[in-house]
Amino acid sequence: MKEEHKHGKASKFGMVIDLDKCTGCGSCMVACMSENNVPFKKDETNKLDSITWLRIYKLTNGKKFPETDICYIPRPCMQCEGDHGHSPCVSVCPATATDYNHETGIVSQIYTRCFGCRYCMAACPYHARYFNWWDPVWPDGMEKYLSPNVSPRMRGVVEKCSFCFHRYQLAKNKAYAQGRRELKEDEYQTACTQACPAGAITFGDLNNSHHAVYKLVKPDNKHGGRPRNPNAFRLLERLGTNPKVYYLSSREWVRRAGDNYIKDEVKKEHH
Amino acid sequence: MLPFSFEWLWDISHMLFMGGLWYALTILGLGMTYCIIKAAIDTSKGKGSH
Amino acid sequence: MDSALIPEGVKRCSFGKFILWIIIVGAVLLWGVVAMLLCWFKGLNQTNMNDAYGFAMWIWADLAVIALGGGAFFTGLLRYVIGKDELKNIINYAVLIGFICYSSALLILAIDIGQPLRGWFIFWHANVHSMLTEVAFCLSCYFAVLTIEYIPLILENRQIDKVPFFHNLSHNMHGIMVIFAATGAFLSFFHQGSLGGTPAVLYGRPFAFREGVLIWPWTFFLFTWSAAACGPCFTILVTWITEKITRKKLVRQNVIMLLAKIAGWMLATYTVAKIIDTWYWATVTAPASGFNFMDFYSNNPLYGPWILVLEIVVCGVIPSLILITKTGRKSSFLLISAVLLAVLGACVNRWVMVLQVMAVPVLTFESWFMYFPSWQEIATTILPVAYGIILIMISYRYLPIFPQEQELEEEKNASIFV
Amino acid sequence: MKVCRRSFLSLVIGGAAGTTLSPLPWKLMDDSSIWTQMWPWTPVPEDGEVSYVNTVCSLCPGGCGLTVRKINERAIKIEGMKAYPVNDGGVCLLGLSGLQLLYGPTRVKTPLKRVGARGEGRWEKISWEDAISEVVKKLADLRAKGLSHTVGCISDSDRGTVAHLLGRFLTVYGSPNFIRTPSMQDSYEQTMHLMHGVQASAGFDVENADFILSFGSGLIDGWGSPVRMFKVNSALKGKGKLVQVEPRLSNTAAKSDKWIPIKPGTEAALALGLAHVIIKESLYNRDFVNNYSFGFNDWTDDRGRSHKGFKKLVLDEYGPDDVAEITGISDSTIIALARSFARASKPLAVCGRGQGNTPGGLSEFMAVHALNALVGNINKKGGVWAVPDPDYIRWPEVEMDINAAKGMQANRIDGAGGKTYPDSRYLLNRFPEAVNSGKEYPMKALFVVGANPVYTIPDSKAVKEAFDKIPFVVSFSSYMDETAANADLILPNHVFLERYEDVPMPAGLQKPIVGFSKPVVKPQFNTRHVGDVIIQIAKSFGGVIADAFPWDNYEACLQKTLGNKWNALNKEGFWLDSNFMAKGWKRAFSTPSGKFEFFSRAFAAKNENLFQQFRPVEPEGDEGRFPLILIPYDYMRLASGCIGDPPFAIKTVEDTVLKGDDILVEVNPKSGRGFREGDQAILSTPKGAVKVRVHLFDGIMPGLVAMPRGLGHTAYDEYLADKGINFNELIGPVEDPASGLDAAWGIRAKLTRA
Repeated sequence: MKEEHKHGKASKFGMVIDLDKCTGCGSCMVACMSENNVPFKKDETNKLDSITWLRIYKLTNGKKFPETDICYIPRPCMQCEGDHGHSPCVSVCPATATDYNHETGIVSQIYTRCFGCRYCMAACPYHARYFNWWDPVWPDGMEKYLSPNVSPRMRGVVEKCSFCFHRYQLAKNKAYAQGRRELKEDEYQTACTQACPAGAITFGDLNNSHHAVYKLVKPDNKHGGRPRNPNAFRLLERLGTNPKVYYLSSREWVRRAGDNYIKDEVKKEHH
Repeated sequence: MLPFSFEWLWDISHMLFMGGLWYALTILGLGMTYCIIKAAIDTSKGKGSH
Repeated sequence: MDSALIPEGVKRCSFGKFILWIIIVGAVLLWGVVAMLLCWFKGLNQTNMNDAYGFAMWIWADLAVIALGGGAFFTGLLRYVIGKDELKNIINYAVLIGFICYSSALLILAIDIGQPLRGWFIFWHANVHSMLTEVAFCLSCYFAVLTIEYIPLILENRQIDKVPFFHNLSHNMHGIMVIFAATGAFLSFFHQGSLGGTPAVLYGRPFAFREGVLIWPWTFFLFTWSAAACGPCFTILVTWITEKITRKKLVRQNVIMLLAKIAGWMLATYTVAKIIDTWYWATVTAPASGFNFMDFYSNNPLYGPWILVLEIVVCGVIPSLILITKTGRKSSFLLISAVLLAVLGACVNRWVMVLQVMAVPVLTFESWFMYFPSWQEIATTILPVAYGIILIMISYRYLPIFPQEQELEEEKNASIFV
Repeated sequence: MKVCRRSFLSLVIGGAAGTTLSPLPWKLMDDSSIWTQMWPWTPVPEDGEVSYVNTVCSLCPGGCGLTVRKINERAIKIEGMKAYPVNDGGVCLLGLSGLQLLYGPTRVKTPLKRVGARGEGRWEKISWEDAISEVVKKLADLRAKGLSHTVGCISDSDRGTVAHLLGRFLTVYGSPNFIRTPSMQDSYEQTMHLMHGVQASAGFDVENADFILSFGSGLIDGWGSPVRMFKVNSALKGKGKLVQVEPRLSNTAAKSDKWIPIKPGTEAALALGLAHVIIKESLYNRDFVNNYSFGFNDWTDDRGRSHKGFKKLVLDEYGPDDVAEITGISDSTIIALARSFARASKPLAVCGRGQGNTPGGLSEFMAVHALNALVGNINKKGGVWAVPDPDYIRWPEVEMDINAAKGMQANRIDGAGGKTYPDSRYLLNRFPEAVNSGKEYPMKALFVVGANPVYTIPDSKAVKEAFDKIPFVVSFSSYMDETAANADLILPNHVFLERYEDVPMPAGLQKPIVGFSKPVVKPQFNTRHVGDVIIQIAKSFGGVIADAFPWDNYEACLQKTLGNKWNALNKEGFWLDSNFMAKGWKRAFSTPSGKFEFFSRAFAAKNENLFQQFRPVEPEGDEGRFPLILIPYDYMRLASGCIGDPPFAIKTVEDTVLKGDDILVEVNPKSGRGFREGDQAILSTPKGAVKVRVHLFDGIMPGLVAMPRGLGHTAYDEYLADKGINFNELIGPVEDPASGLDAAWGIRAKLTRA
């Protein structure tokens, strides 16, 4: 493994979110929105038409007072690898508007190619994909803060978290200009990782054993990147989507909430 | 759809899929062309006049 | 002018009455058109769809009309390729119904997509691995086939037929119809199947996901099969309705019987296959993703096991039993009930495979998603029905759709005079 | 006829076929899709040169360092400043949304003068010169009539050059009525004053504590400097413990190692109960208690009266079973908690409910601080530090004329520092009542700077009434907030991204830091720095008032004030006294005894029963009529201070908090019987009744209703206004008998079907 990436092997960017540290404060959501020119509208309380590339879910353990517990789970796009890039959404897109980048492991979305059939949304079990039901409208003057690195989307297309792919491109350009082919770990970080005040998010290359993400979860890259850290888990592991977003929690009920289990089934912890 | 759109790959999936498609389209196209040409010829021969 | 266009030897209602009905149905059509324009100009915020319900009523309507339009390809296959000659007496109507269904499906798709002006990207930038691409290609090609099959019928209009070229063209097209029909059957097989594959390849959605053979999930075959079974049932149903409205026998009962019998056996075998598929899914596929069977049918206000019973027993087993038995087919009431149930069954199946798929929560911390369509969605879904009725009215009035109509009419008159 | 039809048909069909085969439809198809890809109404952000500007955030008392990314002259993204001592790269969602405040529709773009009725929203644009001369005319008029003391100023801070300019102006003009908006800072300052004998803020060395016992402080819900506290919480994992005492499962409670639900308002009793166990089991720090404290043992005052010492008092009155009875926490839990607290190597007890936006009862603060004293964790690593204000503002003493001197002799309108509350500095909670009753004197003019009292002060109705009574209200707000909307004149300040300003002392930090805001972009509108406006007003007066302001403008004043720090601040963005160490125990206490005082002698004489017979601050209202108790809760995603949530922030609010325009209140399913999730209800308190929705939540103690703070704005833009209910409409202040500060933590309430 170690040797492979040293020779410029493909990266597999992934994220580890420590749920023990995550406070559900919402910084990641806003960092994402302002980095990626995500629009907003007057009423955003219907979460089913509110575009949040990164959404924080609030989980409860379902127990009565005072045994109750809650936990927040930030959910960006999982950048599913599926089986060799056969992520649930990529293979279904009829117009090749979303693609699995084998160089980075990132699932892209081409807004100008998408014609809005929403098949990918039906395919995504994480509800990580969002449709522009409305034309984006910024109040007069507010379009001044729009970033040129991410194009604002038009009505009628699907959008989603890109792991701030433009930051990867900018970092890559910078590195090339300096005559380097490889990126250092801190050169490419997503906006949410950077903003998280609790330091709960770690981002890096899961194929690189020197990167913090690798050390945190110890992915079994021969088996779709299954985590070997017993406190690490992925959402809906059993579906075989092989997400590149991992969660850490010391609490059993939180880890168990990450997946479905049939009645009376005992969770098999990954050794 | 055509070999010069950039999604095109000369792989088995494309050959089977697009092969099937173009095969069907060809049959329909040729079928219709045949009918039209034959109808034109027939008409010039005076067939079908009541 | 009007009477000159009506086929020879048949009686039609007065032109005034005809126009009156066109206006009435046209009003409904207009309502749909308004909703359609709203969707196009204001966007899909006019619907009650949302990020959990990216696929909703329209996709169901699409799948349902395509399944029911399957009568055209299957009857065509039986008539032209397999050689069931009697079916020539109903094939025209089957083609017309198919044409309506498929054009409606295409129209609904054009409304359903967020960027209709880019709709052609599905062809140009085709991703051959997507079931939807296959659907789009085969659907449009098959629609071309249906058009080709419908054209000769138009050319047989009394006035058009007088033009020698058109007469010849119609004649020639009839001549090689077997080739078109065979191509149509081939295309239909794939797009009906691909529609079945559309939900079943969603391996992130355990309610829909099915295993299969090679690239095709089992529902690929099930959908084709059910379209072949329920499509002809729909043809029979619409024929019966048309007969009731026109107060005339239009197709001989033996033709209906034959089609019903074939459809019955298709439905029976389909139902058996569907039961096996459901059983395997419930006991092997879904549990592998951590889902209990009842997870899909509880904790929500609508979807319970009743829907499975409705689809498989009430709309599968019962109509199959009626249609495969001679006594069942002979009773007009049972026959019509059976085809009605079969049609309903196809609709329920498509509903479940679209809307229930969206409704079932997959993440453990989400709950069921419920949805009710907006009036714009309802209006645009009714639009094709109105359009279909109008097209049938016009076609029935001016085209020789029912070859047996004249002789049946004469027989009836004769019997009166006897 | 026949030919005609034939040619017509041919024409139509041929035409159709011809058009189809021509390139025209294909071209149209292509062009129309290209058009959809660049619809003229979808903005295309302009690209340009990238640059970064460092500044400091002043949207909340947290004082985080920010790095703003710019493209040409446009600020496009706010990020946390790396290596900044407060937040080191992290940033909260309000700071991240800062550009929406800068470019947003809520900005007041030019000076405005009211033309309609108050709050009607009809304004006339006026020039800065007219606006300033109007203020000067009014003030000069009042001063001439000897009414200079009837002019007040409400500000969110009393630190830094802007606050000092305001204070200086009031002094030289002749009014004692500079009022800082209330927060836990008031209670902590008073605790420091009484127990340490110093004027200082409480700083918490949370980074080095290994056992944090929080009495309802929302350590990760926005208490103190929020980003710093997040970092502390993360660093604590595996290294130390956090115990949260609170009736509701807040985020802090959920993230703590142990959540101990407590009957609200009884926190002081718990602190004293813990003290009981610590003293009884001799777990306290003998060195500190014996050598550096006063009042632990029984003592006799100057007049020879004997008083119970802290030890006897808690041993007599606060046995674990008594406290269990009061707090609802089992005695075994109390004993275990006391032991683990006292045995930890760096235990730290903190209080100030939620984000600390309300001061709270003094007994509670002193009881909790007594715990820190018992374990000797004062002015020590991992403990509570008394942090004096950075003293870089050294302006010459003002020279007062006779008018000023006379005005300054008047009593403060809020009674702070008066006979009843000699140790309190500001009591804004008493202001509405004082104005409405007119007992002291009528207020004639009011400046509001960096504050939004109409929204943030409890009993909104009374606040509104008080504002209506003041004939001349001037708001310096950058945004059309509730106070600005109810003002007569708005003199809009630059927003923090457009101005220079020193931002001293982030809340709760144990080291003196001065942050430095500097303009990231040029002022976007016709606004002026409030510092400049004050200087200009002063100069217009001439005489001693003008003389007190010898600077040309604010920037000159700031540069002069900061002196040799100016360059460092400009470069680094902050100035940190890295040599600062809290004073050792020998020199730390300036109390009459020179020691840490469990009882301040002077204070104890008046407040004998402060700890003696614990009586919780009773919530207002009759239990029979109002069976439930309404408590507020603070939540990072809702800014509840003077700044309202910008669109991005409000977008993150969950649908269990806000749905449509309806606020959801949390109720335990046990107390919410008969209500289903999301049901509409009427929530009433003695202060009023509002429509809410019910959110059934197991994490809240039965008998309570919890409502988030930060909603119910009536001003601002359509993204915030009219959403939910302002908690302050439902609660009134409860005066703490010892300090006069607002000690209300809740109010009796009733939930009925809508």
